Amino acid sequence: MNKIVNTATEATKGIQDGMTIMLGGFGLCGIPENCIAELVKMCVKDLTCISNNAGVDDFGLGLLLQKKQIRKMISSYVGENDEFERQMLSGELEVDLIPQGSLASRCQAGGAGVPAFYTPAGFGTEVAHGKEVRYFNGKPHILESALTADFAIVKAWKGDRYGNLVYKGTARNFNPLMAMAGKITIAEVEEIVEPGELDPNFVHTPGIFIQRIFQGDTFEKRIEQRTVRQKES
Amino acid sequence: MNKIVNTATEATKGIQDGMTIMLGGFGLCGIPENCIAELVKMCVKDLTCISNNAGVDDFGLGLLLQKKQIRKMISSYVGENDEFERQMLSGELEVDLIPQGSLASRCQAGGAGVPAFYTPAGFGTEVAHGKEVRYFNGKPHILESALTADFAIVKAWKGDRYGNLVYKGTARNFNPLMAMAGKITIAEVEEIVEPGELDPNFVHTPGIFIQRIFQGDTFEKRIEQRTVRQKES
Amino acid sequence: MLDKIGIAKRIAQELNDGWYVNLGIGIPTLVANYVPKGLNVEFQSENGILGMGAFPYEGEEDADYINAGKQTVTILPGGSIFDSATSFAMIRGQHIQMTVLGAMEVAENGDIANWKIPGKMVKGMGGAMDLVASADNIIVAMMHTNKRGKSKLLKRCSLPLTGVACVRRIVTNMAVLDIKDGAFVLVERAPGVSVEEIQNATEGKLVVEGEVPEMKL
Amino acid sequence: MLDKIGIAKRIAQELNDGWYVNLGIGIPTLVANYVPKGLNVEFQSENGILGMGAFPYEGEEDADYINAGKQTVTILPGGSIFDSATSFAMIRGQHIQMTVLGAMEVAENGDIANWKIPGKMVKGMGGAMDLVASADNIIVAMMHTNKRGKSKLLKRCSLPLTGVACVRRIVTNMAVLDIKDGAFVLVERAPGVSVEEIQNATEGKLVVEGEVPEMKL
Repeated sequence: MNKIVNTATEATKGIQDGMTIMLGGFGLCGIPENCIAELVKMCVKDLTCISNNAGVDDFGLGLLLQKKQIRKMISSYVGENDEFERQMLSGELEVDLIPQGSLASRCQAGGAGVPAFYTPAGFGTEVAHGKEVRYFNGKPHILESALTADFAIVKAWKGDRYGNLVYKGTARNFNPLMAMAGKITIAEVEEIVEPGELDPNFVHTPGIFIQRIFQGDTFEKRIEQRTVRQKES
Repeated sequence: MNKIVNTATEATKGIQDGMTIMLGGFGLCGIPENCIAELVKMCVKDLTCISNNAGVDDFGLGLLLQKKQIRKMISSYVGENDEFERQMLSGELEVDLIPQGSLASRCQAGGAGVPAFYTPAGFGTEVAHGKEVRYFNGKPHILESALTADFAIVKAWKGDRYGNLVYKGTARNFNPLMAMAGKITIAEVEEIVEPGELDPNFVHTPGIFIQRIFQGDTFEKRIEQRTVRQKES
Repeated sequence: MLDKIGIAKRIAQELNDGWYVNLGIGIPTLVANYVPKGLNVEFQSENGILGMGAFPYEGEEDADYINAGKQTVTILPGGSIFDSATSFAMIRGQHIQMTVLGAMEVAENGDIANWKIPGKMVKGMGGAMDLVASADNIIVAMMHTNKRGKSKLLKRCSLPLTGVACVRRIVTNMAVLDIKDGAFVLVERAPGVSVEEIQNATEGKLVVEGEVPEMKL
Repeated sequence: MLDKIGIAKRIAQELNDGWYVNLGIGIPTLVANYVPKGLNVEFQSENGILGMGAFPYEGEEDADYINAGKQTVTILPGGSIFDSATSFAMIRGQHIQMTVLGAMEVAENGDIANWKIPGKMVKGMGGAMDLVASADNIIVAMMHTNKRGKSKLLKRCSLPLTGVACVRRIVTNMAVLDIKDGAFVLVERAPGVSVEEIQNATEGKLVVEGEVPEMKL
């Protein structure tokens, strides 16, 4: 098996106007920056993007928002992006806000062939509008459906040509879940390693979920909130 | 946090007649042998055991079946245990056979606070009797409910006093899922290590799911089907 | 009257040994700084950390280690990292013993609103809806009144809800209150704050039973 | 007439480069030995392995590395290990391109029975129900008739079902047949086996279109 492609251009081949794209990451942590830059270059538009956040004004998915390439966002939290809020409040951008845990589980369900499941999150709120309510053990739950995507784009730390991936720290977040839910899943990694270098016991995403993998050119890995403490002298 | 107990006796304290117990393992691989031996010693009875298999006649859960300590088994495959088949066909033992993937997902759902989900597995078969059928994308699915247990007992390779676990090879199987689904979860491990020795990036079961952990006295790790090839000379 | 740190200190008294705790953004985050000595408590961040530690030393910050507030953090020995589905399995599956979060409004029946002001501000619910729908022990940390002096403890929430009848306890700059039988039950007064002042700042039904003690911080 | 190895060899011709394949216990397991040269195929075992390799050398067997048939196995470079839920996510989520399993009965509409003989034998369905309910490309490997010479390709299954209308292709010791529009469509004959012999050994509706080629092994 050799799923390695050489560039983000090759990796994103086939992404077209109007498609649904999942993108891993939490805030700016663990986002597929190289593919996002490529999507900007491609000028692909009318995208439905499924991503926990929408980046910031000038990084991450914010770059696609600036260029108005996104028709609809499916996210849980968009508080860091003023342009997003503006487009949403003005009605230019369609937005489906869903609870973070439901978002994670809906992607996982999509990848796992589970079409729907019940969750307590969102009962009695706007999120429940139009959704079936059912009681289990006396507690109300709503029916949530699986999410899938034409393309899922994830960012990992290391990967091999079989598509096996490991993530570093909290850059894991939604990546392993979305990796499962793409009809085609693209992985951009900081380092391609030889098969066998990743311990099979500690692979985070088995290669079966990945169709294309490439080593990103550069990773800015911008920090959103740099919080530090001083060393005591 | 210190969840270490010294013995299987201490670890299994509180397990009583009539309780529901989940036990990790696939065949004889990754089963909590020390706790099973303890359950035999305790003579606790009328148990409902949730476990993918039922061991063999003289090892694993077979030991509890011999002593008639199990009232009901919830499993997916029991083909390796003659005593099991005898008790089931004679009606002494109540048996709920469920598809292996549904079993895995039902345990995971139990641990994850998802009360029910839809799966295609078992539609049109005995497994679907009495269960809701619903079509998604034109395909029939049945509604399966979450499984939980009074105690879940899992077997891991290494663990620390926080309850963090790593498994070795295919001894992982149902263990991480059942670990999530016990009201009290007991982990028996081959080796207790110091906090920090397990790389946080590669912990299989975060300690939050574990209430008690101990280092097992002995692990026989019996092989069910020893298949080998000869070295070419 | 407490400041934000005072509120955090008071909430820290709610902690018990061996608990796993999820702290929301803002005042709740401060609670981690005031864990009573001798208590072992683990903090969960819903983006995928258990055993969250202090901020990194300057120069040691790593973009791959952040908390749910997107702040750079460290991880303690004995901690672990996991994906978002596993994280919310912990939350939805009630493996977390205490959840602290901020609110824009709380109603006397325990409803909470904290994610949206229609037409004005929409940040999204993040993990808050999962947290409040799942946990038994939801503590709200907030100011008793908003910037215009209006009560945030209401008969009914006016904003879109985050969760229904889920708040157990509220710690404000003025008081500790429990939700019980459709009312705010006054548990403690902030130092120097009278029952009458609390009454005046509370729009929802306030129940005062006997002598109400002053907080000890 | 083929033996078990012949059946396995014929099924191996169904493989395509880059496929992930789940092999059941028995004849299906043998398919792994006959992967055409030059094809990269990965075998999944539902107990949690991708990239399953050969049996270990004598003395190197490890109780912690088994396949779904409980046999000691090895794992290849580029393989991975995962829990049972992830394993069935691969299966249910249709990430596996081909599934080969045994059967006691197959019906002309594609129903399959392979897990239970009421009152006599109950081994359980294991992962078979998940596999047949999910995959598009289900291939059954079995003898055309049972030990008493009765056809296993029936109008209707007499035994409790494993799955409904799910089998795509059947490879027996006598023939290759596809399920199409409620019938067994004869695709190939085993070497030296006539259409008439296959017809006689098939209880369900058999469709024979034109000249039926002999298998090439």
